[in-house]
Order: sequence, then structure tokens, then C-alpha cells
Amino acid sequence: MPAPDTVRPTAAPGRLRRLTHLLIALALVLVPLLGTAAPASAQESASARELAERADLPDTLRVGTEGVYAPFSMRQGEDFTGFDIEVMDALAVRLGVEVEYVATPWDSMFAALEADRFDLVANQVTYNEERAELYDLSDPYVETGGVLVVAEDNPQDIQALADLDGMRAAENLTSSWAELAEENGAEIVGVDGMTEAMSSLKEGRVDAIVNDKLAVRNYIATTPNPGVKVVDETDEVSQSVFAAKKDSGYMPAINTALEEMRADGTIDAIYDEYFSAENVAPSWWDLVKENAGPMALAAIKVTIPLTAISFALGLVIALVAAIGRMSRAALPRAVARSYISIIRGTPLLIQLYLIFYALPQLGVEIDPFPAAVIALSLNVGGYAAEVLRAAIESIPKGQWEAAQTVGMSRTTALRRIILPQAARTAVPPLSNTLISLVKDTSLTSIILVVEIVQTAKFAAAPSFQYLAMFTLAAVYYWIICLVLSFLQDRAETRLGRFVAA
Amino acid sequence: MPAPDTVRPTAAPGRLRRLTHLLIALALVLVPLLGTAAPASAQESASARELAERADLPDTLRVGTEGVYAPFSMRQGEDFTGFDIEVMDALAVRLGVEVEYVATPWDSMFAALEADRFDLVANQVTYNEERAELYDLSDPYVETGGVLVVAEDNPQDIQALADLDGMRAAENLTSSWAELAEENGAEIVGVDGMTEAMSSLKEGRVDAIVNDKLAVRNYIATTPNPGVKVVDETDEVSQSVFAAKKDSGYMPAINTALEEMRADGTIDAIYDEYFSAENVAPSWWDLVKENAGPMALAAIKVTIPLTAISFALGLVIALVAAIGRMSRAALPRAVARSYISIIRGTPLLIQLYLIFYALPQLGVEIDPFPAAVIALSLNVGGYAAEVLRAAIESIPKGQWEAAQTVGMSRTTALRRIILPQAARTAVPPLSNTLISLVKDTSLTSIILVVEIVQTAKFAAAPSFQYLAMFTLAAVYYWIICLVLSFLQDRAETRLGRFVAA
Amino acid sequence: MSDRSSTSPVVRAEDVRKSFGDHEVLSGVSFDVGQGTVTVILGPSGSGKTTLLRSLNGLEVPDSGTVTVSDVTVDFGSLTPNRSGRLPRAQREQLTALGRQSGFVFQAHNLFAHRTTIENVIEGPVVVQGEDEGSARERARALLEQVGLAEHADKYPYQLSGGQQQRVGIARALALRPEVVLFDEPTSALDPETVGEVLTVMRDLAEQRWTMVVVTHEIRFAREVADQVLFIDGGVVVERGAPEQVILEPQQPRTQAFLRRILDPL
Amino acid sequence: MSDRSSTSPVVRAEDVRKSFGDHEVLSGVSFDVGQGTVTVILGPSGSGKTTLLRSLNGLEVPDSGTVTVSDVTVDFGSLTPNRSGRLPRAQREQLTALGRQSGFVFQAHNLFAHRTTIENVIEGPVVVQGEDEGSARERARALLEQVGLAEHADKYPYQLSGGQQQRVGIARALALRPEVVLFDEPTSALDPETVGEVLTVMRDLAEQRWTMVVVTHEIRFAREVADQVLFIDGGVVVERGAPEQVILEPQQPRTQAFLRRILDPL
Ligand SMILES: Nc1ncnc2c1ncn2[C@@H]1O[C@H](COP(=O)(O)OP(=O)(O)OP(=O)(O)O)[C@@H](O)[C@H]1O
Ligand SMILES: Nc1ncnc2c1ncn2[C@@H]1O[C@H](COP(=O)(O)OP(=O)(O)OP(=O)(O)O)[C@@H](O)[C@H]1O
Ligand SMILES: [Mg+2]
Ligand SMILES: [Mg+2]
Repeated sequence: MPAPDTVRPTAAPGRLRRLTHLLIALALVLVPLLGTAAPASAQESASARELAERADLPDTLRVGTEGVYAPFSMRQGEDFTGFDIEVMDALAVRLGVEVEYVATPWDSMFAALEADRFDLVANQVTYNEERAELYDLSDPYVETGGVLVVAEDNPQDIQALADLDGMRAAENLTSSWAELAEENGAEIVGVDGMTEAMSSLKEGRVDAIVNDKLAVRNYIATTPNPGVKVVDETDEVSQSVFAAKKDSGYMPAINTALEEMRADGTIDAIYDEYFSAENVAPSWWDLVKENAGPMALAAIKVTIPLTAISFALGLVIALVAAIGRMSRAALPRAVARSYISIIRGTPLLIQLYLIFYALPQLGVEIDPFPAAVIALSLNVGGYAAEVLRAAIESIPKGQWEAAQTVGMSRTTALRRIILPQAARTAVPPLSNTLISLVKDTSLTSIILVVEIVQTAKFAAAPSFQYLAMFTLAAVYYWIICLVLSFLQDRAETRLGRFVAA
Repeated sequence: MPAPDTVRPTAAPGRLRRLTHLLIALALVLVPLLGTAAPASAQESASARELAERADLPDTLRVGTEGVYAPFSMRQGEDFTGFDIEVMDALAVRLGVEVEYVATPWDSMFAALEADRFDLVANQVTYNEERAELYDLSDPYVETGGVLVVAEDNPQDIQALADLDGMRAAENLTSSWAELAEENGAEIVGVDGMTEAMSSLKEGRVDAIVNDKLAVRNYIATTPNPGVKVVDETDEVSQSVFAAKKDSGYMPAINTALEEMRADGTIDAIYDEYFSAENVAPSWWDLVKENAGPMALAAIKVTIPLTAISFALGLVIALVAAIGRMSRAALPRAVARSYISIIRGTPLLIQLYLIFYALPQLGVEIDPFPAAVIALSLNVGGYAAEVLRAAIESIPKGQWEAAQTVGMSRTTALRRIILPQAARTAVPPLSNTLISLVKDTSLTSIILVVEIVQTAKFAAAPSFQYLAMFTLAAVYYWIICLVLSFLQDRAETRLGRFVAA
Repeated sequence: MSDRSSTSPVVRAEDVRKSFGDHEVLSGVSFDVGQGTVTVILGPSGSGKTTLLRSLNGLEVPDSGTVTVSDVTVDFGSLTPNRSGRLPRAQREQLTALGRQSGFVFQAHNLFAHRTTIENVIEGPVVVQGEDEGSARERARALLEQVGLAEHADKYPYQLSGGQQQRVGIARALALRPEVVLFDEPTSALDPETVGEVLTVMRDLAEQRWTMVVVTHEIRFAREVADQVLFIDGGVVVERGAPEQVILEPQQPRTQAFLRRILDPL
Repeated sequence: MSDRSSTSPVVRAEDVRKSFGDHEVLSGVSFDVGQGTVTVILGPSGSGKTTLLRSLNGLEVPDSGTVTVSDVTVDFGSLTPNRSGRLPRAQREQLTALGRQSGFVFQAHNLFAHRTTIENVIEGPVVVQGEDEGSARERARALLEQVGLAEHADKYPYQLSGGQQQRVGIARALALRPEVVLFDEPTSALDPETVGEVLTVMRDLAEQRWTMVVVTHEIRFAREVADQVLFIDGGVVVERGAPEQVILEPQQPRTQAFLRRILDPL
């Protein structure tokens, strides 16, 4: 797997590309007028296919790619996507062949090519002389280089690599960009990836970043309000090519097709999709519309059942613990007290972690959902036990005594006189416990339960739209809590018809 | 960077190695008796150094390595560590040279070697003919191959690769191990790394794993109760070597030194450190002893200040909100009500996420600790506002009226008569809020505040000792909560000297 | 003293003693209550009147002494509570049997708050005595009629005035068909105007020859309705006799001082 | 009627009206209270006695009518509360001024629970009237002496009996040196034996010629101490006059029925 920060590809510098766009647009307008250019293009396309046939390209072209190198080669379930993949797909259409991708780590890529595990590599292979001697390399389909990135307000007024002297630059310590920055006099602050580097930059912890142009463009294109800008580019550029075994004979057809794709804007369109800011990031409103449904589904299929099951089990545990707590015998009292004290004295997060991560150490492996149910119902049990005990103890002693004077045993008195009144008293605090529980289910996102928050995180991550997605999640919880408060009022009225308003 | 799952090295199969140990032990006992072997060994050592001098090895040997390839080449701050690094260090001592490591991504490793950025590669370079033609390669210092791993109880009774037919195997989809398993008829279940694969195996979600022998041994060696065992090895082994530029002339000296290190058990000792189960994983008790201090420090330096600051700020917010809530004017009442409802109706986790991840979208970047303070104090404010309001409203109307009959204004009555009594009433619920807050600080681990839980996670991760570390963390919280309960009693007594016991 | 008190005793307390911690509240109290008679217990606040009354039905467990109600006798000195204060099953059943001989009317009435008037009255007969609900309701209606609450049968306690609640409490006690009805200051939590409606009901019960033991400060009630008056103070019976004797011609200085404080507050 | 009632009025209520929702509690009540006299207000439960008394010091704000205490007069009909019930500042100050003319003794005494006896007494003088704490304490000790609580000066309310608490309430009211002291059923929450200690203190005050308005059911107190008795019912003054007249020879059937219920409950 190539490190994400090494020298990699772009089609053309920004200004040139805008010119290209203009020319293409002009061409599109002029072609029908001229009446001849279109057939010529169709003819060229035919010639690529002819070449492909002559070159004996297989009907299904097997293409080696990593599948884990965003945004160039990524995998979604069984499908591959990414810049290189889309270019390859378009190329295959033009060549009239099917494509089958073979996921291969970078380290074994060329060995696998040699071993005929696939026919072509599409994985940001950088052109160099040595490679060109060993393999068949296509014409470049994109080129890249280094860029110098600063915060939007650029407090240090850095304009060129030369200005880096004495500045702090956020870099992956093992990358060649770190060296380049260091050579220019920068002090290197180690970071793990692009996102962390960009955060550091925006927060002013560093003054600049030197990194791959395409990676930077992709970050800017997919981040709302990126808050950074590119001020300089390195002189060297590197070109990305497709590679096949020596003497494959594929390259004339591929190069012709690439030429066509370059001419008709196909490559530019794909490039724009990944690396131009103008049209990539979905608006927060699109994201909300798109995810409101799935998040509601997560609420209905996970959050609510999780809450209901845990609450029901928790109440049972609570009743047992409350009775233990009020027992006259020392042992059940001590056990119940310790349970309640431990549950109430330690964070739910740790309780979740212990059940999910630590129990496996004792040989007990539990899936996220049941682990969540166990942790939450034990937690509810501890809190509700105290609620029930307090509710029972809040019933005036006179009620017990009156029950005794009509001849009842303690058990009958508890069942017929005390509990029905305690139920009314317990509704508000139990409903608080229930509302806390609803909110506490959000913690289970940390042990991989795909509930509301986890769904929001998934939705927000690709475009960094955390504000919109978390706000939406908060609204869902708020609504659930409001509904529960409303139900609480009804329960109070129902159970409390015997008390003054 | 080579993928962690590709074919890699072992010194010798287990039984052979135990024999080797025995021989070394025998040698160590016999050598002083014979009285000659020792000088001979010293002589050989001298000869390695002589060879080194003759080979014109530089005084400081620059060694290229990734630094991110556990457990072979890892970086800790400025220092490098790992199996390859320790072997290299021992080698350098024997050669009488200094070593300087140069962190280099795998992708650029050989280019950098060619460019004289360093003299030697120590990074699990696998021997093959092609490489041997292009570079100077040392004798192998370790060899590895594939192993077949099953759960300890091995429910499917898998004994050899051939038994995989129809079984499920957990593999990294892009690894060569996946292919090997597939070729043997297994159905592949995709996983991301060794830990996930092992969990799946132990939980019975898959039946077997095929993976690199050293990686597996390292997992078993560093995991308490790993719960898995190796049942078969692949036939092919691959050997790891050091690489230098062609015609470096270094190899005679290096090979002599490696021979010595093999003979005197140096390599075996290093091997055992990384790949033998017997002596690697620290006991949970060691871990507890080692981390009790740092975790207490995290409690004192982070958890407690975070709690104290957030509680103080939260009380101020709460007082304002409570007064707003009880105001006669509609606007402050509505604002306070909404604030309280939103805070109480949404999970703290989302509140934390919003402040930490979403505010940056609006251009507000906040460090973890202040972000935690903001989220927690807003949260406390919402809960404590209701506590204060309830406490004030719980003071009987007669107290207001009595104050009025001695001539007080409402403000004076609030200050001199109502609040002092409400303070007593508010102590138990406020102390509950405070105890909740202590526990809620654990959530800030998720926004990277290094408090108790985060410290526990760091400590537990390398050896998977989650049970011990999280239990220890829970104990710390429990103690803090018990202390707070005790202080609550004292506060109640102090503020409540005017009420019957 | 009317002739009624000459019948055989229904309640007999013998040498009842009770301490709370160091504080001896009852220091050996003995008295009899004849079948169909009214006994009024007078005494200063804290003198142990409530404790004594509660000892008669096992709501309070004296340290020693014997209480007999009808044919149930409990010798409190022979009870053997364990370390956590729990009695052996047989002894608990003895206490329960004693309790079932009497009805109890509380100062704070203690109606079952979640039950309507009539449900309060039938709870004991139906749940404890196993009476069929239909017949229990019929009797309950008659009792409510008697205490003047027929039209309030389906109200909850909170919907009734203090005097009405107290009368429900009386009906609830009577519904158990007890041998004796015990009243603990039944009117002292009431509005002065509504005291009368409760006292009137109690006088009617006396006329129907219910056996009653009443702790009260209503001296006129004692004078006009009681067959026997007990004045207790300092844990002992200071004076005991017919109301004319104890109230109009008290012999003991403590009785005299107490009556003066009550009757002539200014 | 004693000669004392002939002096000039300190309190004058004129046509005071007050409704709670649809329910008119006071339908035009007028009366005078002479300097140094005792007025007792009698009336059935719910007749508006408390509402009337609270109207005299602005604890309750009548809908219309005028109340004069000493030299402060408030015409309630002219008050202009805003939508949320708040009065303009000047009118609020008028009410405060009215309130400061009187002391108030509550049925439930309402002592400041977090203040000792003596702190309760000096709170008003020191905090509101700005009296120097030393002199306030001196006066407070004298007042506590007078109500018989000198030795309880440093106890908290919960450490006192009901009668003692009520006497602290009286001392607190007197410490303000009010023109008139208002009492709302000061003895009805007390144990019958302790009623006397409070009534005795009140009789002493009457003898010292404090002007007092007392709502009470203690008919004997009314007969022996009052200069004037008001019987109110249905929101109006039904009968008013000297105690001999109103209590012993009531003219109105409602007064007669009420007195019968109180004096002869059986
Ligand atoms: N459960 C108890 N624990 C401790 N002391 C008690 C308990 N019950 C009663 N006492 C004490 O026993 C004494 C007598 O109480 P008891 O209620 O029997 O008196 P009483 O004559 O009914 O008084 P009152 O007229 O005020 O009702 C009092 O001093 C009281 O404080
Ligand atoms: N704040 C209020 N809101 C609504 N109704 C009220 C309020 N205060 C008093 N009332 C009603 O006004 C009527 C008179 O009440 P008030 O307390 O003045 O009577 P009272 O004569 O003092 O009765 P008692 O003898 O029971 O104290 C009653 O019906 C009462 O329910
Ligand atoms: Mg009593
Ligand atoms: Mg009143």
C-alpha cells in the first residue's frame, strides 16, 4: 500500500484546466455547426476499439488495485470506486471490454502482475524510467505535485515554499513532504493524516502544510468551509499511468482511448468530481433530507427497542434490588446496597466497556446489542431500585398501620395498599430514569451499536457535516423525550386519579 | 508500507528452537569448563569487527525502516523499536558502529536506498531472486510463513489447510492469505486487522484464520488468554534479510555478526521477546501497579479540575436559568424553558460532539479540555436550574408571607429567608448532579481529553488487559463518588443545623 | 357509673409496660373494659395514651404485661423477637389474632388514599375476612348511612372534608364487626365546627352498645357518654372511675391540674 | 362594651370586596377598630375570615374597597395591575406601607426556620427598619421575657413546642412596634393543653392596650377579652357588637346556629 502522502498526479494546473474547459465548451457548440467534427470523433473511438481488438485485449480485463487508497481506489462492499477506478471504467467502455478488479496490496502489486493475477494496474502508478524499462506504461491520465497550504487568513503571510523558514509545518513524519518542508527550513510537527494536519492548521497550531496536490484538492472539495487555501506548488510534477507486463501490446489502444477521453472531457469530468470544490460537497440540507429516513429507522429499529428492553429488564432487577435493600436480613441488604452503590458510583461508559471489551477476556464474547442491553439494564436497575425504595418509603406509615388494623399481613398490605400508591409516586422519577436511558443509549454507539448517533456519524463523516447531522440526531432524541414527558403526564393522571390536582 | 499480512519470517520451528536453547544452555555451562571456547567466540566477534573495518563500514550506519510496521519496526517518540530494530541494534554493537534510523515509507524504501539516503534497509525485506540480483542481501535473520489458527476448543476439528473446505475464514480481503484460504475451499469473511479476526474466531463467527506466523505469534504472546491455537503451517517459508546497495561490501561483516548472534542466542532472545508466549504479556497485577499512579494523576489533574470548573460555571448558568424560568415576563421564561428542555432532552454525547466536531464547521475550533468544560457546564446548568427552581419552590409560601409581614421586599425575602433554606433543600439533588458530572467527565475521553478512562484505554490497549484497567478506572470513580457522598452528608449537616434530625 | 359497666370485661390490660429507649412510657398499666361500655382515656400530652391504645391491638408491642381482647390473650413478656426484631411466626399470628378483635380509628384517619369511601369500608371484610363482595357492599352502605355518608360512597378521601373522612374511618372500623372499637383523639385534627358531627356519631355507637375505648380531650363527651374514665400520667393510671367522679371530683392533684388547664385555659 | 372602644379608630375597612374566580368571598365588609381595643372575628369555615384579615395588611389584595391603618389608606379599587398581575412601583410601595403598620400572627406561625428565636424577633427591626442590632436584641429579650421564652432565645423553631413557637410569632410581630396586631386563629393548631399559654399572653397584650384583631374560635377568649365581636358569613358582616351582645344574645339565626355548633357539639 503506497503511503497516502507520497508524490502523486494532476491533469493540468488550474488555469490551464479552466482554459481546457472553455475550449471543450466551445467545441461542443461549434461541432454541430461544422457538421464534420462529430463523425471524426466517432471514427477515432471506433479506432480505439479496433486497436483493442487487434491488440488481443481480453474480453474481461483484470485490473489490480488496492481498494483502500482514498480517493483513488476505494471499496464499498463488493464494488470499487475512486478516481482511478472511474477513469478505468470509462476506459473499459471505450475499449469495449469488461473490467474485473482484483484487490491487491501495493506491496505485492507488481509481483501479482508478473504472476498474471491480473492484466493491468490502476493504482496511481507513478511514471519513472526504471518502471518504464520493466513494464509497459500508458500515457499519463493525471498528474500531481506538491502544494503549499495555509490557513485562509494566512497570519504568517506565507506565499511560497521559501517562506517556510522558521515556520511550523504539519506533516506525516515518514513522508517525503516532511523532507521537502524541512529542506525549506520548516520545523516539522508530526501528524497522522490529512484531517489532523488540516485541523492543526486551522487552529493555528502550525503555519503551513506541504502535501500532495490531489489529496489536498480532494480534502478541500469534500469539506464544507475548509478554511484553508493553496498558495504555491512545487516545480516537480509526477504523472500517474496504467501499467501492464512488458510487451503486453495493450498500450496503443489504451493510449488512443485516453487521448479521446482527454479530448471529450471525460477525464476532466471525473477529475472535477473528485478534485474540484465547485460541485462536490452535498449541502447540509441534502444530507438532512437524505438521512432523516435512515436515522428515524435507527431510532425505531434500535434506539427504541434497546430502551424498551433495557427498561423492562431494569425494572425487574430494580424491584429485586429494592426489596433486598429493604430486607430485614443483613446479607440481601448488603448485596443490594453494594450493587446499587457500584452502579451509581461508576460511569455507564466504563460499565459498557467492561461488558463489551473486558468480558471477552474471561471468555465471554457478547455482540454489541446484547452487550448494550446488559449494561443498560444493570444500570437502570441500580437507579430504579432507589426510586422504588424511595417511593415505597414515601407512603405514610399510617397507611401500613391502617392496613394492619383491618387485619392485613405485611405482604397483603404491600400489594394492595402500598404499591398502588407508590406507583403514582414513582412515575415522575421513573420517567426521569427512562428519559435518561433513552439518552444513554447514545453511548452504545461507542460499542458499535448502530443507533441514532452512530448513523449520524456515518452520514456526517464523508462530508464533515457534523453540525447538521448531530443537530438532526439531537432533534430525534428531543422528540422522543418530549413524547415520553407527555406520556408521563398521562400516566400520572391515570395512576393518580385518587389525589387532589 | 508493506501490508501487515504478507508473507513474512521465523527463526526455526518451535521444537527445533527449544533444542537450540538446550544446546546454548549446555554450551554456557560447558564453556568455562573447557576454558577455550570463550576466547574462540571473542575472537570470532573480533573478526566480525575486523571485517567491518576492512569493509569500510561507516562509523554511523544509516538504516532505513518504516517505523510504522508493528511489531517489526515501530516508533516511540524519537526512538525506534521492534523486532527488526532490536536485531539491528545488536548487530551494530557487534560491528562496532553507531546506528541512525531513517523513517521511510515502504514504497520509497529502495528508491531512497539507491539515492544514498541511508546505507541499509532493516524492514522485513523478503528474500527473492530478483532482489538478490538488484541489491546486496544479508543472510536471513528470521523466517516466517503462513499458519492456520483455530479457536482453542476447535469446534470444527480443523487440523490442516485441507480441512478448510466449506469453512469460514476471517481474512483481510486484500491479503495473499485470503487467496490461500480461498484456494483451500474456505469462504472468506472480510476483517480489517488481526484483532478483529481473532475476535471473530473466538466468538465463533468464523472457523479459522490463515495469517503470517510471526504476526500470529506476536498476537498470542501479547494477549492474555488469547483463546486460539496454531494447528498447521504452510510449506513455503519466506526469509527476512537486510538489504544494501549492490557491491556495498557490507555483507561479509554483517553475515559473520549474524552468525555469531545466532550462535550465542542473541537473536533467539529477541525473538522470544516478541514472538514467544512464555514471557511477554505483563500480568494484570503488574499493569495495575504500573498504571495506578498515572490514572490517579489523570483523576487529579484532569477529572477533578474538569468537574470542579464545569460545576462552578454550571451553577452560575443554572441560577440565571432558574431565575429566568420563574420570571413573570414571558421572554426570559421561554428562553430558560427552551434551554432547559433542550439540554435535558438530548444526550450529553451529542452535546459534546456538537461542540467538539460541529462548531469547527462554523469556524470555532476548541481544544478538547475547554470544549469539555463548555459542554459539561451547559449540561450541568440545565439540570441544576431545575434543582434550584424546585428547591426555591419547595420553601412553604408561609415563609414568603412571614417575610412580607415583617416588611421585607421580595428581593430581600429571597436573599435572607428563602435562599438559605432552599440551599439546604438543594444539597442532595445538587450533589446528585455533581456525582453525575464526575461520571459524565468519562465521556470526554471520546473528544480526546486524557482523563481516567482514556488513560485506562491507553494502558490496556497493548496487552488487551481491558478488564483490569477498566475495573481500576471504575474503582477510581467509585472512590470519588463515595467521597462526594460523604461531603454531601457534611454539607447537609452544616446547612441544616436548623432542621430536626 | 351506669349499670352497663358491670358486664363481663371484653378488654383487659394487666401490668402493661413499654419503654422507648431509656424512656419508660408505660410503667405498668392495668384496667378492664366491660362489654358494651365506653371508656375514655384522659391525660397530658406525651403521657402514653396513644401508646396504651395501640398496645391493645398490637400496633405497638409492649415489653411486658398481658392484653386480653375477647377470647384472645397475648402475654407480651413471653414474646421472643430475634436480633433484627422479627417475631417467630406463631407469635406473629397471635398478634394478628389480637389485632383482629378490634377496630381502630386514627387521629389522622389514615384512609386508604387510592380507594373510594365504600372501597375503604369493604377492604377489610372482603380481603381479610373473605366476605363476599356483594354482602360486604350491602353492609357498608348501611354503615355509611349510619355515619351520614351514603351519598359520598364513591368519592375518594381527598374529596371529603375532615369530619367526613373521620366518619369513613369509623365505618371502616365497624365493618370488621370488632369486639371493641379504639379511638385515638378522633376529633382533635378537626375544625371546631365539625367536631360535633363526629362526636354525635360516636354517641350513637355508644347507645348501640358498641364497646369503645376513646382517647380524647373532649371533656363534655367524656362526661355525657363514658361509663369509665381513666386519667393517666407518668406511665401509670393516676385515677380511674365513673366520669362524674374523675371529672367533677378528681382526687389527685395531677388530675385536678390537668382538668383546670383544659377547661379554663385563660 | 368597655369604654376603650370609644377612642378614635386605628383600623377602618370600608366596603372591602374580594373574589377568587367566580367565588365572591368578601361582598362588601366594613368595620372600625378603635385605638387600644380588641376585635374578635367569628365565622364558619370558609366564610372569609382569613381573607379579611389578610386584606388589612396587604397580604391579600381586595378587588375594591378601602383599608386604613393608622395614617396609611389604600383604595384597592384604584390599583392598576398589568397583564401579569404586577402593580406599578408606586402602588406596590403603598401596599408595603400599609403592611408595615401591622404585625401578623399566623395559624401555622411561619417562623423563619433557619433563624433562632431571637433572630426571628430582630429580623424585621434590623433588616427592614434599620434598627441597630444591639438595641434590637435588647428589646427582643424584653419581649421574649414577656411571652415567657427568655431561656429559649437561642433555640431553633424545630426545638420548640407548638405553643412556644406561636409565642415567638407574637414576639416577632410586636418587635415591629405595629399600630395593630392581627391574629389568624393563633391557637387552633395547638394541643388543647397549650392553648392556654398563648391565650394568656394575648390577654396580657390586651391589658397593655395593644390594638388587636383576632380571628379565633375560642369563645371564652372573645367573651372575656374582646371589646368588639364581628360575626361574618357569606361574605358580609352578619352581626357586630359587644361580646355580651353577639355571643350571649345573638340576634341573627346564622349567628345563633354557628354558636350552637361550637358550644354544644353533641
Ligand atoms: N416510636 C416511638 N419512638 C420513640 N418514642 C416514642 C415513640 N412513640 C411514642 N414515643 C414517646 O412516648 C411518649 C408517649 O407518646 P404517646 O404518643 O403515647 O403520648 P400521648 O399521650 O398519645 O400524647 P399526645 O396527647 O401528644 O398524643 C412520648 O414522649 C413520645 O415522644
Ligand atoms: N388563594 C385562593 N384561591 C382560591 N380560593 C381561595 C383562596 N384563598 C381562599 N380561598 C377561598 O375563599 C374562601 C374563604 O377562605 P378563607 O380562608 O378566607 O376562609 P376562613 O373563614 O378563614 O376559613 P377557615 O375557618 O377554614 O380558616 C374559601 O372558600 C376558600 O376556599
Ligand atoms: Mg396521642
Ligand atoms: Mg382561616
